[in-house]
Amino acid sequence: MARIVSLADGIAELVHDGDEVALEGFTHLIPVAAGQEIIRQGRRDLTLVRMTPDIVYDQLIGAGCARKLVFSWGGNPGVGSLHRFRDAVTHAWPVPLELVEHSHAGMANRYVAGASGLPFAILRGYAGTDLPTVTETIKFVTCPFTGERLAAVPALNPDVTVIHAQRADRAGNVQLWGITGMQKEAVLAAKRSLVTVEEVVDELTPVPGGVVLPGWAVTAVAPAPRGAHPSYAHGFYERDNDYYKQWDAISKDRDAFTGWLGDLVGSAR
Amino acid sequence: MARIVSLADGIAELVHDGDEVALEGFTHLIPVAAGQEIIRQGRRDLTLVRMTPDIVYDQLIGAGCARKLVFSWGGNPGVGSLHRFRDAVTHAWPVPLELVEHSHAGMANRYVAGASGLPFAILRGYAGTDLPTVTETIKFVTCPFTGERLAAVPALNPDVTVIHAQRADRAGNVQLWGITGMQKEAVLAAKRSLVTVEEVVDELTPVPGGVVLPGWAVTAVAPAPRGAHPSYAHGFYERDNDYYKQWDAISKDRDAFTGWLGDLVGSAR
Amino acid sequence: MTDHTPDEMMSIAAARALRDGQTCFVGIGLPSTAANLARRGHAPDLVLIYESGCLGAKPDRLPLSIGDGVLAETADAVIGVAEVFNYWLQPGRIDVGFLSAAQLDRFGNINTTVIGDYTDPKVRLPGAGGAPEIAASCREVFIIVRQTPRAFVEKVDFVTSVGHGSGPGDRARLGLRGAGPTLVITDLGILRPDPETFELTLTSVHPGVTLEQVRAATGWDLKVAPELEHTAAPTEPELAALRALKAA
Amino acid sequence: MTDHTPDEMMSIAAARALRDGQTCFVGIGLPSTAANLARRGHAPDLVLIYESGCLGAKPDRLPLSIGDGVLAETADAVIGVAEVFNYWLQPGRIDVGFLSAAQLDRFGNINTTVIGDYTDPKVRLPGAGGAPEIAASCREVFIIVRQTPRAFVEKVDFVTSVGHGSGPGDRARLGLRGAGPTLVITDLGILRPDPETFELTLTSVHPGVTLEQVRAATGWDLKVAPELEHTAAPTEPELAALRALKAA
Repeated sequence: MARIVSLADGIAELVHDGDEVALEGFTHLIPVAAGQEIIRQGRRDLTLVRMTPDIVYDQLIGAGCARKLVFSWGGNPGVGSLHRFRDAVTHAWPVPLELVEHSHAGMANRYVAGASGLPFAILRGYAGTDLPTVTETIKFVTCPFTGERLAAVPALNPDVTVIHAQRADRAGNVQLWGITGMQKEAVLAAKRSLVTVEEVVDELTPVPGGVVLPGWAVTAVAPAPRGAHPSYAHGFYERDNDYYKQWDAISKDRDAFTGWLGDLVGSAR
Repeated sequence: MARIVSLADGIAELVHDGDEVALEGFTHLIPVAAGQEIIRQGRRDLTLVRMTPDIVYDQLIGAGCARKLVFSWGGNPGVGSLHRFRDAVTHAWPVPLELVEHSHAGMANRYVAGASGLPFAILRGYAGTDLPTVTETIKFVTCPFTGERLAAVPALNPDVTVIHAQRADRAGNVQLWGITGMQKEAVLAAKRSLVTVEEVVDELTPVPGGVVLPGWAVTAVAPAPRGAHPSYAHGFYERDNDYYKQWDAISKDRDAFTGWLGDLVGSAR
Repeated sequence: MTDHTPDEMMSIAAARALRDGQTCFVGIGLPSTAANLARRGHAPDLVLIYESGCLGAKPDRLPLSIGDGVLAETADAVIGVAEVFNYWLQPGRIDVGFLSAAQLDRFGNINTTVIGDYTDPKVRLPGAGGAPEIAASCREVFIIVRQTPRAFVEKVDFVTSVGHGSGPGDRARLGLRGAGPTLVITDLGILRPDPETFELTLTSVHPGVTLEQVRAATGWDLKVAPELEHTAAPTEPELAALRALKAA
Repeated sequence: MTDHTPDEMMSIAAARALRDGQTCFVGIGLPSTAANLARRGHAPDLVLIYESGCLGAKPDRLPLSIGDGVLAETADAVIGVAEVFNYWLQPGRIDVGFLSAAQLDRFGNINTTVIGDYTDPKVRLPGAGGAPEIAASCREVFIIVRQTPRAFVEKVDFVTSVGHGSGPGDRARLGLRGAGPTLVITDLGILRPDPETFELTLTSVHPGVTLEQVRAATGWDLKVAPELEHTAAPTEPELAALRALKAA
């Protein structure tokens, strides 16, 4: 059964310097509060994993927490670029950032393999693109039945996965719904997991489209109301589209970003 | 968009002599009415596919519709053996039955590969068992990243898959819930599909645990109230456990079975 | 001593072997009876997993099949069958796989496929179902089976699910990551693999059962543990719970 | 002639290319605008599929991202992201993949990864996202992109998604099962691959645009179809629908 902890304690216990960390979320339910707590606690040398690194990853990168990014699409959705990400890649500011770059299909299947206890997954992908020339974790295998050539990608098994969900019960059973992305696979693929939730309730009532992660498959649950803001939590609050637009200006300028970072680190959640 | 047809027309149009046919259902929502309509229409030389062939497959086999069975567990769940299946395997009555035998994990992954447009799937399975010595569709591959040896099974892509669901709307969007087994994958893996439903409604209201198959991914929908009996339809009627027990006596004896078959073929649904 | 049948002793001994809070992959029939009995008794937080896709089922009566509606209605989550095998079983998340057998050999290998030759069988059995991968991937495997010379054979006619293969090191060589069968519970006693040879060895006899009876019910020259135990008889509450479960 | 911007012409021309009842895998931005416009107009049964897991989304306003709540609320089914790619895209079930590009070459190959050298880029772009497999597996691909010499290049700096490779036969050799790009819609005109050479060829110019303008906006020696068409100007209802969509 998952333990119920505070966000600060959960990050302190489960996320270590040098870890491979996936903070998953596909536009919806992004674990922003958890990511910002990682910044506050000053983690370093992280390998950050996520299909769609967006502004909380821009913040982690700009704060110097990461040395490597494993991803498939890095942008500010609907707005444009991630300026801290770009600055790290093109100018190594504040520290160099190594990239391991896949497609969504490849990343999704890497999580599926990880959740399935398999060392790799196969897909129809990458053929003819330049991705295999820059990414070592793309290979090709031959079907033993048809002789077809298929792409192969290795399992992702992060040291820790952090996700945000709508709610959990007191035994740590987690429930999320709406767009559920790859969160279940990311948790099941990881050695440890932390789930931040909008609320802890006595009983989980079934919801259409709901995904339930049993408490025995989760390490810890931390209450973090509005923990996905400026992303959204279906049924709780809407996406703060203005914040995404404002981030463009803050992140474009190193000084503006550094000011923002100082405010964050100085604040308690 | 799926067409709405009668069960008799659906079977006549979509199930042909010699076809590979999957009538899927994992204890729940078994397409019994559709299977019995296949018997009534006198189909021959079918390759029947199902993870858990139970009494409707016993009936199809006893009626001489099948020349081959692709499966992982053939029994009368909670009761015992399938006597028509046994009689076909051990005495070729009424016709010989070729077996292609997998484990549940292997069959499930064969459907997953079929639904995914992949020629094969990998799993940790079969190692050390005698199944690879009798089943040609089990091979082993080597992980290109770790060198581990894993089992490989080819995709299942039936000519037609038939399933039973609780309901569909008039555009042929299908909704099922409760234990959903491998029905979605079996439909997506097939070249054609027929879904029998308890009812056709104006609008599908979302249900916790519900699976929706869009009408554009289904060939035809046929109303068949109580079409899963003696299996059950969650929310509509319960499993008729007595029927499963009674089937043991009917199927044990060729004459009793032949009498039952005459009654079935003589009846209209 | 309580008045009980050998089958009742078997179910109760099997239930006792499950610890509270464990996760248990449950086959239908004898395993399901034992697992549900444990959950009603000393292990209320035992997590029952059925291959039909029910995680954390809490049935209030014994399901007739692994896909009964009561399992879905009471489960923490109902998922597709591929997910059960791929996401939950295969990675080794599940503590105990609880299986039965038509034939079992001295190394705990299981046959549920055919009696006799595969291509011309004497008896055609249901086949593998989920068992090969349950036997491969659960952290350990418990087997519950009635002990007869026809079931307990020197060598199974067909290896449907691997126990300890042909002895020490075989599971590792085959890449099987779980520990394999650690416990066999029958209507006569309890067997465990010898720590050195991995051969199934009688470690306990049930009340009223003699060693000769167990030997006569075993198709190989049965080894007996140096300190043979006597299974504690069913308690009144255990028997009452089992009977209530079966009557419901 | 209606008073409209080049971007409006581009969105309307792109929307017109979609047929009612088709299934369309929609990228965010220009493709999403065009697909939603088509669904509001001549193609009410167009099935919109977003990689966030929304099958059959029917948004009443333009989503800002591919994961907006309005997509999940209005979808026929919301599924996991792995399922979108594995069960729906990969088998070739989807009629049209609708993509944009940062760079596009004369064979319709797309770059959304880097401008310049990969290891020392001039501009780091977002990367692949779903595009490589959308371009591989949809029955055909439409590309919507503003036409400039920086975007329309002789050779892309990085092949993120394959169009027609280096010409005839390349897709088949690579095992790509969809037809690849069949249509490129820009703010200046419409290009299609030549049936023989697969080189993108101008087949239509938008109202008020000259051939010289299109040539000047293209980084290679642009071929022009023998029967160059003139795109029909936006109708008043088309424009009204587009403007309403963007204002909502």
